[in-house]
Amino acid sequence: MNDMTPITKGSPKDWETDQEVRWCPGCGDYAILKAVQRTMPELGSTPENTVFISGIGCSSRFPYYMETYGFHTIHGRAPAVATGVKLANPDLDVWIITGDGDALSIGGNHTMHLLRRNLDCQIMLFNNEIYGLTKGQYSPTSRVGTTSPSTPYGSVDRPATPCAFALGAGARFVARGFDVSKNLTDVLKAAHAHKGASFIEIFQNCIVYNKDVFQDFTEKKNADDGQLWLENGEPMLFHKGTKGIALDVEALTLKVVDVVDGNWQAAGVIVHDVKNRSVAHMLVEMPFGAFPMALGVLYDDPRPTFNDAVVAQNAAASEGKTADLGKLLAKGQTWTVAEGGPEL
Amino acid sequence: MNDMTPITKGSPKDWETDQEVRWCPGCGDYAILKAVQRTMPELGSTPENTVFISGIGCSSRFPYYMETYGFHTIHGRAPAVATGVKLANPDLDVWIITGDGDALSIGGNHTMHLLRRNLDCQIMLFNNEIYGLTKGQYSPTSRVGTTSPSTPYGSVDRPATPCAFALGAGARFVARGFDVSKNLTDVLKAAHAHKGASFIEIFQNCIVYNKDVFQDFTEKKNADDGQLWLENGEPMLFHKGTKGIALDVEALTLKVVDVVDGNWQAAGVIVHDVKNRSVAHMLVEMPFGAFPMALGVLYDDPRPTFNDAVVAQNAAASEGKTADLGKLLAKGQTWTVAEGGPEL
Amino acid sequence: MAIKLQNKHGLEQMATAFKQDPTGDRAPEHSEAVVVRFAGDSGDGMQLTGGQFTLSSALAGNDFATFPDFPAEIRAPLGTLFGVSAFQINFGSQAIDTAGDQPDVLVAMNPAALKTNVDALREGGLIIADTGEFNQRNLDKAKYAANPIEDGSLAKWQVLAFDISALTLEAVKPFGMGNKDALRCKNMWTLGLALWMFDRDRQPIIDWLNAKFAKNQVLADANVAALNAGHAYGETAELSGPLKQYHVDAAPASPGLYRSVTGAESISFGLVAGAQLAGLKMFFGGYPITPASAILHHLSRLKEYGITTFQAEDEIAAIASAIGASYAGQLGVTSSSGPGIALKGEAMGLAIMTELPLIIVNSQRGGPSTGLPTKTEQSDLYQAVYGRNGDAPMPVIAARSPVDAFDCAIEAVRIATQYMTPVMLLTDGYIANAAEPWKVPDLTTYKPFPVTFLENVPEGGFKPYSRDAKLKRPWVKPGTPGLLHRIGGIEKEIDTGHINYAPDNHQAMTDIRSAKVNGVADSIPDQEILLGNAGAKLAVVGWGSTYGPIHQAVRRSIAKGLDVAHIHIRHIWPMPKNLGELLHGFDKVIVPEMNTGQLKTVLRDQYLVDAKPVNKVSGQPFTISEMEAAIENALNA
Amino acid sequence: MAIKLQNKHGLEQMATAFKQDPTGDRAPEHSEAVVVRFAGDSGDGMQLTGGQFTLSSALAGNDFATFPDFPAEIRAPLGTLFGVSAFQINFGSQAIDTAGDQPDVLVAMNPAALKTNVDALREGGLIIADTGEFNQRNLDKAKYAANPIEDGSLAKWQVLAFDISALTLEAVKPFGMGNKDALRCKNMWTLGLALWMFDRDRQPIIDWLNAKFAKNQVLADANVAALNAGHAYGETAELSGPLKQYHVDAAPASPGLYRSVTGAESISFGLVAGAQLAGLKMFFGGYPITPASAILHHLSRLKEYGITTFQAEDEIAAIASAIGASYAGQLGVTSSSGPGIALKGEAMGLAIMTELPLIIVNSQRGGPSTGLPTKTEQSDLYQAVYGRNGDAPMPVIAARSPVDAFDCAIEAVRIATQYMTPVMLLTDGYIANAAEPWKVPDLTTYKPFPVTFLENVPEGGFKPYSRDAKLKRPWVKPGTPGLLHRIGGIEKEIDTGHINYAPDNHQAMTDIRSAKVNGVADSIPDQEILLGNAGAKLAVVGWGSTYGPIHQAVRRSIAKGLDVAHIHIRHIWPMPKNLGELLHGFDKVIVPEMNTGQLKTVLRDQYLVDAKPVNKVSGQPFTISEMEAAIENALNA
Ligand SMILES: Cc1ncc(C[n+]2csc(CCOP(=O)(O)OP(=O)(O)O)c2C)c(N)n1
Ligand SMILES: Cc1ncc(C[n+]2csc(CCOP(=O)(O)OP(=O)(O)O)c2C)c(N)n1
Ligand code: SF4
Ligand code: SF4
Ligand SMILES: [Mg+2]
Ligand SMILES: [Mg+2]
Repeated sequence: MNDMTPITKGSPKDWETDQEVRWCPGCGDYAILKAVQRTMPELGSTPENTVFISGIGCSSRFPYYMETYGFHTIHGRAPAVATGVKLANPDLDVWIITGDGDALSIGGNHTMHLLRRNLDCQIMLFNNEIYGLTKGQYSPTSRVGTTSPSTPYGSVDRPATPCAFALGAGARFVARGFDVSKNLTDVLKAAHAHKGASFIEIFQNCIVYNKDVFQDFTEKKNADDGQLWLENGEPMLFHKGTKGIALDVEALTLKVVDVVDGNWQAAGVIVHDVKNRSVAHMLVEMPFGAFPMALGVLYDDPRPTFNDAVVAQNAAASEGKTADLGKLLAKGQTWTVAEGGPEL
Repeated sequence: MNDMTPITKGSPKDWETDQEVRWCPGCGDYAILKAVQRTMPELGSTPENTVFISGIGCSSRFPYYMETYGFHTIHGRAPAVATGVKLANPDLDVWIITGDGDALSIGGNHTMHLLRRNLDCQIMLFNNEIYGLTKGQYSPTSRVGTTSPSTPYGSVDRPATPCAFALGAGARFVARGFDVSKNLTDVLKAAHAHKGASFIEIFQNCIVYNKDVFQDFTEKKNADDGQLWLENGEPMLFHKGTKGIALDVEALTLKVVDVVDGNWQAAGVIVHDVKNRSVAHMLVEMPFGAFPMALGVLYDDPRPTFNDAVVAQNAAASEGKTADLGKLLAKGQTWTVAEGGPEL
Repeated sequence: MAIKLQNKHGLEQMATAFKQDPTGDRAPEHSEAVVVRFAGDSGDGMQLTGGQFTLSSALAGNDFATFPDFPAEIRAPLGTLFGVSAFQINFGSQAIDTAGDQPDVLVAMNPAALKTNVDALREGGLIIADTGEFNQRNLDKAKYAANPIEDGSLAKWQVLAFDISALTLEAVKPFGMGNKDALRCKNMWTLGLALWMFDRDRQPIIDWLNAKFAKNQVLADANVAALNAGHAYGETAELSGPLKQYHVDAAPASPGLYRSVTGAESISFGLVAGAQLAGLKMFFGGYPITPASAILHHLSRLKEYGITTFQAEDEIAAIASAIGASYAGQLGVTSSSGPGIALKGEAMGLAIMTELPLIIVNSQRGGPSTGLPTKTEQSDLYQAVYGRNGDAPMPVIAARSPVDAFDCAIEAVRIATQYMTPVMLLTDGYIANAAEPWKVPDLTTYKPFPVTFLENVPEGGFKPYSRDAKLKRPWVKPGTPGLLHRIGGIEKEIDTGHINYAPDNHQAMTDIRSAKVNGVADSIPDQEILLGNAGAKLAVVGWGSTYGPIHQAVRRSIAKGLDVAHIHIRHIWPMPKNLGELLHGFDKVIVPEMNTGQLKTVLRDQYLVDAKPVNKVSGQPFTISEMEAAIENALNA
Repeated sequence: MAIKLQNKHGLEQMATAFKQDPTGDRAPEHSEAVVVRFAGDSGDGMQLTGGQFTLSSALAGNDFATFPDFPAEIRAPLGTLFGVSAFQINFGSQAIDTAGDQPDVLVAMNPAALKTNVDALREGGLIIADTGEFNQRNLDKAKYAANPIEDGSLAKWQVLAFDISALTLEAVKPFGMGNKDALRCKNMWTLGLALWMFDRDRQPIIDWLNAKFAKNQVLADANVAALNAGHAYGETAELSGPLKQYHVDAAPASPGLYRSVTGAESISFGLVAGAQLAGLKMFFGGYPITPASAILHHLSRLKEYGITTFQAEDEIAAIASAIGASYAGQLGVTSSSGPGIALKGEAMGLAIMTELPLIIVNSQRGGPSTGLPTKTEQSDLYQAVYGRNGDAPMPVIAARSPVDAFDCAIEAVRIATQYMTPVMLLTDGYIANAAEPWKVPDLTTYKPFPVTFLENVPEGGFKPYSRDAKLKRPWVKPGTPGLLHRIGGIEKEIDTGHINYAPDNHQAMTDIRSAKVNGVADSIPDQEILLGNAGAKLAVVGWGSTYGPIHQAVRRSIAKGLDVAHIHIRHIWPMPKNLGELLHGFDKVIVPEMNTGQLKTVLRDQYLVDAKPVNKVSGQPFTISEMEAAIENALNA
């Protein structure tokens, strides 16, 4: 390990370990790793104050490749471990790396409660809609009809929508990106800037077991139709600004509208407000196909964090008290056996 | 047990067991039990085809008091047990009884996945915002600042909103009621009529450990201000029809409007459409106080059920095949050792 | 005393329980030890009554042991059999190790309380009953065909039945409370009577009442009035018959400050002390479960001791968060009972693989499954020693009493931090709830074992899985420059801690993990014999809360001239180095356990000694007489 | 053969492995058993090659055992050491019980494959290497300073190195595929060569290739061409030196239809057979985990057998759903590996308390924690027998080989349904993945054990916890009129099954639960001795997949004249009734296990027999020679 080399800020290299990266050639995880290593130097946190915590899965191998502190825990439990780490040392910059199975199947409960409590950390969910590490069984995000070793006749259960789940759990920051997107670093920066639990779903290509399931919007040729990149304060436009998202005031649902000569106001295109929770709910549930895929920062409305509240309460409760255990034991209803008392 | 007495449909008595009910005197659970026993005869299911499945908690004692089949399982796992029961015998009418701790704390993951898969059953979540059975610790639905044996200085984590969680998990039926409400039976009937997973949050008064936390809307004197009973196709009116819920088209959020001489159209009051998911999201998250508590059937838009899909796939996959294991074993790449072959 | 005057049969019994004092008849009788059981409706405040009576026994200088016996239900309907709550105290002028086999006095606040408790009362014992509650409705609820007070079915006991309800209402009338509130004072009336019976000073209780109801003077006065009325009733009633006063001398005790402590309290205090001796802050991740919750409750009030308590969403999150805290440099602690501990098994493996300190407290209850949540048992020893996937060795310690739990908790912290390993601390429902007098320890007498975190790159470079003489790996806090590293649950490479699947490495690491834990034995004292001699005809080997009954039974047996010894094991894994040799020295070995024979398995496996199980799995502690019988059987076998 | 002509040292070795055939020099050499190991990059299709070579061995009538050795990574970067995938087969004309200690032939498709596997090759063994892959980039990745093929570092082995890549490209040129696809045919070229070496018929493989690539004739033809080219190369190369053909005669086998089966397959088939014998539909609740997933995969293809497979959200939901299905009247089955089994502990307790049939399959892997997912181990026996809260007895069965797993699965179903109890079936990564020839069983020879559900109120009323002679309670399907009842995890009242916290009831129910499980011993055969005699000097007692090496080693030892016996235990809990007496009959007992000594604990506890552990915890099976050495040591000790 090159832990010894003095850290010169500003270079992605400083965030790379000497460990051989063990993903399949062509796996989307490589691109995400690079994006993170490109982003870290710009966040102002130091490698020694950064901790990457993961569960189990291909994605969860991530910490071994980051020259920071890292904990590759057990399947589904990374959020719980992270909660202990952050409460024990709130100064640490905590990143959770997880997969669609790790975070939403076995780990769903911990993900939910971390979001509900609003622990200050970043959760990067690598969604490849499959169990990669265990060789390709379908996952809770796999689409209906996914044939896999455990569903030879196709899966029948309705998939979860990670961002909808996150909002339902009370998330205050929800964003989306994908492995090879150049915008991924911006999404990561926004997530890091958000104080509280930042939930980031990253569509990731598992080229071995679920190849190209996202190409309908990730591929260059589909970008115009398929990608709706949201910018706070900007109108929800896509397809080179010729289409937009508006509210159908009758049906009280979203709809796609055509924008003629850039006059989006006329078309009633919604201006993205990252603090609007109602719209966020609609955005994360827009059915892909009829709608583009909403990407970028979908929702960002901070609330007090769990760790701050715990620290504050610990401090307030300790206010003016001394940690004298001897005194504590001697307190309350006690009695004394005098020297004169019966001998042993 | 009076299992032997011939069942004469139509009487709540037939759904009562001979077991002593063991809740604290005055507990809201009694009222819910009565409401269920009043409702059952009207649903057309027979006691022997009905199964009540619960986890652990005061609420989870429920099955012992219902003259049906019943399984008091382990903490948080009722939805998983119910999934096995329903898949093994889809003809059974499955009811899950759970609490805010059982369903949302330890059992959150199973609740989420049952809703996502859309197993055909009713989930009655008794929400008393406390852990009753273990003597009063705060729960994931307890409000910030709840002092309890485990939070002597008040709880600091942000509570979960059960119905929001359910929608985020993909629920297709979400309703609310409370223990002593006369409307509870109607809510239960609607839930039973919905094919698929029906999620019902029932506010329940734990008079010992969390007394009257819902009185702001459950008490007669607060009913007008506090209760918004939703009816499909009806305007969202409360306070004797003098107030209503409308959409703020600027902010794209809900707002309370005054209704002058019943002219709710003028006030732009929304007509409740149980199939409108966007509005459902807003309704379940309406902050109580500024808004009334949305009650009744908030959302009801059926989708194919998990059990139907499994049954159908099992049938399709078996189509024209015989269950001849001997044949199966002899299939594929086999070889024969002839009589003439080397002797043992 | 009156009782014996009336019932010849009772007399013999009595003699065994009360040593008579020659001096006359009118003065309080003297006795060595008395067992009193307060029983009533969950709502009657029997635990409070018992608690205060315990305090007064303590102030009277008696040694004592208590046994609260709650109903499983929170607050069952009034007057029901399953709603009965009882509190038993055994106090005396000699060392007391158990709450007593059979009560001498039973206070029954209603028919259900009488029904569920009277059979335990020894023949000739005294029943004090509130006739005010023996109405038809309550008799029905208690499933009494006829009123037992009147139908003579209580003939073999002394019965003192009178309308405590009415007397209480009378006493508190001046304060003009509603009937319901007024009757709430019944328990203080009863306590007052009990204080008189045992010749006790009322003042401390009165002070306590005034403090408790400081915000509501009326309530305070009413309760004090009830207390005094009960006491006065004793004096007057005395003139007229059965009720007599007796006196229990102070028990010999070394001078010093004493308090009463339950197991849940002393484990909490012990964990705090341990953390201080290690120089660490503590993180406690828990999820409520009976009877473990009390530890979470206690610690959540001690934030000023650098303790963060976290009520997690489930037991898995509780232990996982504690592991995270340990990784971050605090003392991670988690606590639960059987079913919850079962859920933590996988995560314990992670702590073992990553070699992080961690304390897992198991307050055992009746099993299997949900079992008997409010009853005590020792049936999780297998789970503690063997209950994980893979070869996953972990030290296990068991507390034998509320007071002992304090030192056990400190010992658990010492081992966890000195060896970088999770440690399981076993206690049970009995220890958790029972109270004992405790001579407040002088903390300065405990030797500190400060943790030193690795903060700089050592000679020859930093290796996360390098080891010291004890095979302990370094503990590095994230945030330390220059020592960045990654850990996880996959097999580790020797020294570097990198992922390694190589056969030789796995063999070596497996050996290291087991050698490290076995090495803990080098740091623990040799097994001592508590009573009797090495090489005796019979050794009674116990662990945990069977201590009391075993100790008393062995003491009595030795007094009877039997050649028997008592060995009580604190270190369940690894065991003291001399234990095998010690055990082989005895002709016979029996192992009484509140399970089907779990420690017995470990002993037979480790030492090939023919340890014979003596088992009780009823959710109740052994009685002394059961133990004495077991000893006789073993010797005669 | 050529090899021995060239290397005197190799000759002696060779002699041990190949029995020479007197008839001349040119004809294929004859040998009793050969061990071949195919090693290459994960992408090279070595498992496929091995599988097809296995088939051809089977068709040639050889007995065989295989050992696939996967990398932990899905598809590691090309050429890396951790990306190497290997497949070993031991085939012969005599009974074969293991995949062989040391390969005689190693096929190395790249430097990394050579590096990681060559040390296992016995001296004088043959290396076949593809020089086309021995370029600088791959040598670097394999951490070779110099090219081993050239630097003489392989002197003690026979090396046959040539450019398989080029030869393959040449062979498939006619089909005009891209380079990448063309090279994909390398493994078939190699297989062709191997088929020639061992004098095998190509046709079955060609048929298989045509079937496999039915949809893509070009691919089919190309692969067939590569196969033929490899075969042809053998014939021509023969003329010029080292490469020789040899022949392994058919092994004696009873006449009948045979197939090759892996443990995962045969457990799946066995569960299906068991369900049919019980007359039940099966519900399988699983969650993927290595190496258990294969069972879920197999069963999910067998829906027409009345099987519903459910991939749950986690292991807890998997077992809970299976319990629900059993409650509803189907055979509930769940399956996982160590870490997942740990999570199921609490729910097992529920199945024990509610006394429902349930099968829990544990495909053991290296531990603790995440451990070594793709490596084999036996370290979950403690967890199986002892790993639950409370006194929670449960039958445990262990399969010893892929073929044996079929009968074990049936036995597990029999016990679960005949006794209304959960049953744990232990297998491991080795058994799960290894293949054996299997004489397809005649299912009509298995005795059915049909389940009868209670459907009417019996004499004297319905009691959910009433019991038959075997202490089994009735199984009632929800939906049955007149038998409505409630069950749960709280202690049950005798007969009625109502909630009951009474001390006597808990004692009685605890005794019943343990008596019921112990009673299973009445229905299992006495323990047999597989080799050697009762009362021998030494008994080697094994369980599970150590069967192969123990059996061979004991056979050889007996042949050497040593007085040793082999006992292999299928029923881990309860154990056969005669086992204790049997073991006490031997002078010495050793217990070889791929753990730190877990069965040993059970034996010492149960029978107080001085069973000595022999342990290997490297993620690799014992070798026969390791076992022989252990036997010698024990006898000389
Ligand atoms: C307790 C436990 N259960 C199951 C497994 C097996 N397992 C490892 S990773 C995984 C799922 C991985 O899927 P995902 O989280 O989507 O990660 P990916 O490999 O797709 O990146 C499973 C089931 C395990 N290691 N531990
Ligand atoms: C595995 C496990 N963990 C913890 C417990 C203890 N426990 C029983 S019920 C309960 C919470 C009950 O709260 P809720 O679900 O809200 O039900 P309520 O009693 O309020 O109706 C807990 C923590 C248990 N029985 N099992
Ligand atoms: S299996 Fe899929 S997710 Fe895993 S490393 Fe390979 S490509 Fe990536
Ligand atoms: S504790 Fe609360 S929820 Fe439980 S029975 Fe009593 S009142 Fe009802
Ligand atoms: Mg995935
Ligand atoms: Mg609750």
